Amino acid sequence: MFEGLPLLSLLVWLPVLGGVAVLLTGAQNAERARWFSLGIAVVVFLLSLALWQGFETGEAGMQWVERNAWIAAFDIYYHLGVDGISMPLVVLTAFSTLLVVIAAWEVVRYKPAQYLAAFLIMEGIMIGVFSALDAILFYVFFEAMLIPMFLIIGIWGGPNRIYATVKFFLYTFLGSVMMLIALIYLRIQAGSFGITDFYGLALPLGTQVMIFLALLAAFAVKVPMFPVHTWLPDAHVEAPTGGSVILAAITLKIGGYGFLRFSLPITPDASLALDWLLIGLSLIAVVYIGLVAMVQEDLKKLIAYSSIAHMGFVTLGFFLVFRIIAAGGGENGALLALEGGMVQMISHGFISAAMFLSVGVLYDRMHTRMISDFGGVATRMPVFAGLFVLFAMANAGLPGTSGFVGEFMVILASFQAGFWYAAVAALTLILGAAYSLWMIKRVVYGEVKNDQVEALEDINRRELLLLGSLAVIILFFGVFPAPLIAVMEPSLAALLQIMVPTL
Amino acid sequence: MIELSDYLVLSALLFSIGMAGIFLNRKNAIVLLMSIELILLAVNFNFIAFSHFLGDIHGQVFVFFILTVAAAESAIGLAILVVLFRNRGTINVGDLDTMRG
Amino acid sequence: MSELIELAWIVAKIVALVVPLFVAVAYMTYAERKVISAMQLRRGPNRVGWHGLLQPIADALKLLMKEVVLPSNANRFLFVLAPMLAIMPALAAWAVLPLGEGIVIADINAGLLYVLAMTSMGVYGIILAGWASNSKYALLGAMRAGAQVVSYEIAMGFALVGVLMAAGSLNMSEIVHAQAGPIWNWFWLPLLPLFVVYWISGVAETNRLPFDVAEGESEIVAGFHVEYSGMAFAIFFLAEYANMILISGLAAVMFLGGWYSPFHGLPVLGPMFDWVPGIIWFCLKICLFLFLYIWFRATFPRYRYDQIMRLGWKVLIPVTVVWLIVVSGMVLTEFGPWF
Amino acid sequence: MIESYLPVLVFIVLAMGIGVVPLLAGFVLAPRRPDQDKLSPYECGFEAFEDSRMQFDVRYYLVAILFIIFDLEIAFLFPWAIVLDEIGLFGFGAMAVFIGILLIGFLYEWKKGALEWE
Amino acid sequence: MTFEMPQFALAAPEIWLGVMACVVLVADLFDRSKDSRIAFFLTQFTFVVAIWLALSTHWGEGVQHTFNGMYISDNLAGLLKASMAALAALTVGYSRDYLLQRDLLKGEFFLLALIALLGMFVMASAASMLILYMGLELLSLSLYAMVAFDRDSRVGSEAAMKYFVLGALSSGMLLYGMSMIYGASGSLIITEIAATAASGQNGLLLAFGMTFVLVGVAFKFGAVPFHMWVPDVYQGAPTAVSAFLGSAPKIAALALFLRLLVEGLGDLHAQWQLMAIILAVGSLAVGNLFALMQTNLKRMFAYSTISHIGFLFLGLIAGTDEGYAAALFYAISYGIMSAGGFGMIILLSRRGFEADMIDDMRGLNDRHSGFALVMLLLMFSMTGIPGTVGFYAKWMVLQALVEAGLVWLAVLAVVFAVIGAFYYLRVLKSVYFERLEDPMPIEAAMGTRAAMMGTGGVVLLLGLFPGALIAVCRAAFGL
Repeated sequence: MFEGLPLLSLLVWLPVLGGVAVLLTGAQNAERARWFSLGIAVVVFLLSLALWQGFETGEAGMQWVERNAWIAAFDIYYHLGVDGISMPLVVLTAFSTLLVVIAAWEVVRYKPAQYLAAFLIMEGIMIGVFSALDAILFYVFFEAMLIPMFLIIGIWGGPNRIYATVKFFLYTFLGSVMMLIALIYLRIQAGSFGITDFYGLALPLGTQVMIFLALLAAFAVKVPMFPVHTWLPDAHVEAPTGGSVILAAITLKIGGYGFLRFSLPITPDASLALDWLLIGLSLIAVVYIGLVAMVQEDLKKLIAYSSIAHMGFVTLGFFLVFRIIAAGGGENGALLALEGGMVQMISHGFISAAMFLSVGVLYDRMHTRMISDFGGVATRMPVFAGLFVLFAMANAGLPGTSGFVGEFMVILASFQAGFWYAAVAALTLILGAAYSLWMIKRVVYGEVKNDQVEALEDINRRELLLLGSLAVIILFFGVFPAPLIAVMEPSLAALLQIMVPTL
Repeated sequence: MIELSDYLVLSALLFSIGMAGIFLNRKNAIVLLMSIELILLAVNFNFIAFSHFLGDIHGQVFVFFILTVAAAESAIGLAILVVLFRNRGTINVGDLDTMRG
Repeated sequence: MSELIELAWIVAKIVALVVPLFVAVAYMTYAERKVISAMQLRRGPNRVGWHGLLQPIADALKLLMKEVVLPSNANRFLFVLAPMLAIMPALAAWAVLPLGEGIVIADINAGLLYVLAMTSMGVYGIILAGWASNSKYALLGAMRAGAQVVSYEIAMGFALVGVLMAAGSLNMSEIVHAQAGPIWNWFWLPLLPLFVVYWISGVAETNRLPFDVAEGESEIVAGFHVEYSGMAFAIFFLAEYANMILISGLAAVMFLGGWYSPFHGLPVLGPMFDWVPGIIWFCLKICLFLFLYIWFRATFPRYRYDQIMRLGWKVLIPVTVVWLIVVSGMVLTEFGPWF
Repeated sequence: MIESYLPVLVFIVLAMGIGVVPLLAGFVLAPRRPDQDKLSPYECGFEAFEDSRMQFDVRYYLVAILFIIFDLEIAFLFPWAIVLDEIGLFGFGAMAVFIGILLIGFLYEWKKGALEWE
Repeated sequence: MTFEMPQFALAAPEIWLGVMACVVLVADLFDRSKDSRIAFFLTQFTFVVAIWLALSTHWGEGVQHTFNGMYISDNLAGLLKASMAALAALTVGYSRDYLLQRDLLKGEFFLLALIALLGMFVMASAASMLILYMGLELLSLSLYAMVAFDRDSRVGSEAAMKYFVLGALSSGMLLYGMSMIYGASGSLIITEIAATAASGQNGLLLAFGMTFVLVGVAFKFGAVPFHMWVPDVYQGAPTAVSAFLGSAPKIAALALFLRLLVEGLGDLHAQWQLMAIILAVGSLAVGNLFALMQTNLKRMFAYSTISHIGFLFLGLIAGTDEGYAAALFYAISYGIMSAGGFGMIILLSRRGFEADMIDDMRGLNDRHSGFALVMLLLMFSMTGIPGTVGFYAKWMVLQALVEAGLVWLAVLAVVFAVIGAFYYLRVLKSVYFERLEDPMPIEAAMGTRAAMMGTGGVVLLLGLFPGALIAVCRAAFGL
């Protein structure tokens, strides 16, 4: 039914233009802006489902491809397409934005039209990042993303928002301009800006390393990897709920996606040569940041650090591939690691969104995020408490939730690389459980701590819809991840072929 | 016989004096205008010398244009100076420091 | 050695020119007083010598014996330099003026340019004198005189351009040659407006009545040379009269056919006057203009300063520019006997 | 060529001399009895009460500027005028444009009152 | 003596501007209205027609010379002229409101703008050093006068004096260099100079002249270490003039560079490259670092201009046609951004309130979210964020650098670009993050508002579809 449509273009431009329309029409009338935004978000989400529905599972190549001349002088094309790696992320983006729009409903009072428009525009740009197949087009989306996020944090953020948003901006900008130079260099070598045209390049190792490092600068900041992660806690703490959700659920994934789309296939030799670095940093993220999360006083900071730790898992999965093969793990083992990383990304998208929304629910009522201010929430908000506990457990990797699947796959794969990798990685389960459960204990259970908690009301229907739907998805993928894996497997296998041609 | 290089040296000297006048002078803005004229004079000297030794008339034509432009330039320069004096009551170069940073 | 002789010859020629010129200046003052007195039905100077003929010499001697006051606060160097700058161009311009066929001290190609350069220098003398005296009257007078001189210089310059177009040369002798022929062949006829403008400008340039507000006694005492006395004053005086003669000479050369007789080239009348040397015709023409100077002085009331400036800028310059266009049209169409 | 300018040079030098000699004569022959009042600047008998190098009307400055402009134009007209009959219509046209612009500038001054004296 | 009749039609844009300058002058003399509206509209009409004339005369007609080889008509000239005229139209459009509010509106302003543009046009088509110089002076003299346009402004006259002295000095340097080049090549015609440069004769003299020329050009650009005048002039001049000054003349300076150093002395590229690198890196460093410290927005823009000039120089340093095209694109896009930036200051200012401090931008989002958005686009464009035209400018320069093998310069450039981001963000911080309790309404005429919105639209539109402009910039160099 959608075959003839340029579905990806619609997914990119409908929210962008919709956002502009919201800006134009909703400036005076907040109610109109909300309904209008909701309508667009719903349509976009439905379109993304249509994208999935029309997606040929089992195909490794790009689908829904659109290719039009854009900057003819440099052979740059408006080239969109999705494969098994990017398609789930597109759907995730559309879904998260829908959540954000609903979550903002009565909560955002200052310039709601601008707020909603920023998210809609952000949505279009992020879908553009995931579906761009031209390096410059990718870069344009990649960087343009900064603009709405800069404003979201800066305008609707907390007291320290300006410091946070400028730090966020500069970190990301510095990382990405290095990537730009690398892309330009690649174009000169390949004679085209097509991302897939970069794959076959036989570059000397030294050059590859330079390019790899330049790309790393961009993606490591986005992921974020230790030690360039420091912007993330600041940004998360200061960002409004919606901003945190999008940051955690989508923009972090762009870093991971970048590794899959650029670093690994374009500079496989350098990836191999430097995998020790990436694995090391990932393990540090998993363990050290996990420990850091444990001592946080601020709910959002805690979740932010836990995000970093979980994303460490993702990069660990990606870069373990070479070790697994070296250790004789074969194609299956390597694929398992990649898939684990991907599943972890998707799952973390849902879980972190759920966690941040939950914190948002609390914050809207209490106007504090300090763990010490809470206690005994369960007695006043039983429904919320149930959901919150579920999300926390998912975050800790409880079996039966989607959080478990990805972590388990990566740990399983890491065993094939060596026991110690697995052992250190498995620490995350313990650490994750530790900080999640301790947080739950302090916030949800126990005595009602103060009058404010006493006065809490349970979540309304809107909030229930948000959190409930997330809970359903998390549980669904927890027990039945197969469709997700089926979608991404061919593409990841093809990627593996490029990374390690000897297989 | 006067060689080409003699003219060039003279013109370089004039040019340097003009430069020095602009950069060393901290007192009177009129001196700046005079220094500029000196620089243009050096240039004219160069052009005429080259023109003569190359046997090519165009250099001298150029000099005519430079002369004209120099006249217009000093007219505008003086006008600005007058405005400056009216606003400040001084044409001391050292006093031109309201804007900083 | 030959260079020395050549130099001596040049100096001799210059002396031969300058001495009569001084005499002319001296008797110009005498003539001026006599003519004006005649016009006003007075007798004029008549005590010193026969009919007062020695009067100019007496005046000169008197000025020579007067003290030269160097006012306090005056810039001494400039104060002394100013009169020299006034007299020098008035004399030096004569170098290129042909008095007759081939009678010229320096027959240079850029003659007219040289004349223009020299006459332009006169204004320095005025400004310096006013500035150096450190007196309000002098300064004011100098400013006025300076502004007036430069204003009329433009009109004069334009008028000269017309002459150049007609003659096609900067060489003064060539300009005269281009006018060879009877009186209607001279440039005054085709260039009549320019001739008139030139003449008015000439009068104004020399700060003569009716354009003498710069030194108008009733307004600012004596203008730029109020502080000058004795010989220094005499030099200014000398310069003014030398300038008048120079302007007249230039007018004769450029508009009235220089040394040519009014009947030159005519069938019968021409040969009849062949015996008269060209220099005589030239002197006659100068006398004619000098008489006009005196006549103006005797008859015209003085203009106000704003009227002078208006005349210069708003009347004379437009007239010359318009006529320049007409002349260039005539040149391009090779109109009449002149072009 | 250049030699024909020698008389001019000599004349200029002599003319300067003619300026100097009478002046020297005046200094030598005339009496010198300066006194305070004689040396003070003439202001109709009043004491000079300020420095005479005062500011003067800006219009003098304007005239000077206008003079520079016009005199320069005339300097350009000179060579053109001499060869006018040789350069033909093109030369005429070029200068016509030039003079046209000059006239517009003149008109501008006129209308702006730069030529007015009260 | 006979003259070869030149092809006047090739100089149609210049002739048009010259004639219209006279017409505007005369028309304004007889215009009794208080706001010189005849002059204004005539001027804008002239600009628009000039754009059309420039393109129709020069674009796609191949390379033609006339006026005895002193005038060149090629694609480059067409593009330069069209963009300069467009920017002039934009900035003059902004200036009207500003001047009107301050009783500065006189027909002379428009006349000066026209003559300045004429000078720029002449530079763009110059094929002889003489013509180049004439164009340059026509431009410079007009600009000096424009800077001093507010006769009662203390800073204005000071700025004008500084601009004049240093401008005249740089002209002197340029001329001195030209005289050396003339001495070395025996000709004023650029192509003949190029032939001498290629033959390697008189190399020393030529190199000597080239150095001076480069210094002169750097002065005109405002590249470090010849940048001292830029901040003072931008700050001191009336904002309307700063806007004019910051846009089209930059393209003219580029024209000067391209005609003289690229077309004339392109064979000495290896020699001027090193000097240009020093200029570029110095400009990037000084411009960005000093901009960080500014509180005055105009002054900040001035330092940011210096840093942008550094970036533009990088394109020239590459020494390839790609690089020159990149520099051209950079100059044009920077002109638009700069015009927009100053336009915003004009828009927010009113009589007695110049709105030229960064703090004056506070709460703009509360005052008018549309203008806030435009400011956002402008600032991000100057930073070089995609989605705005500024990105493609930087990207093209970087690409040219990388292609020329100067990767280290590219890296240096982007590092400075990131530093630069910081102060643009500071402006946006004021615009968006600092809220006003009781926001003042914006008093600006409809025309100014429309122009502002249009500028933002252009920045965005070119940010999304830069292909056409990139293509013409490259076509100007035969790519």
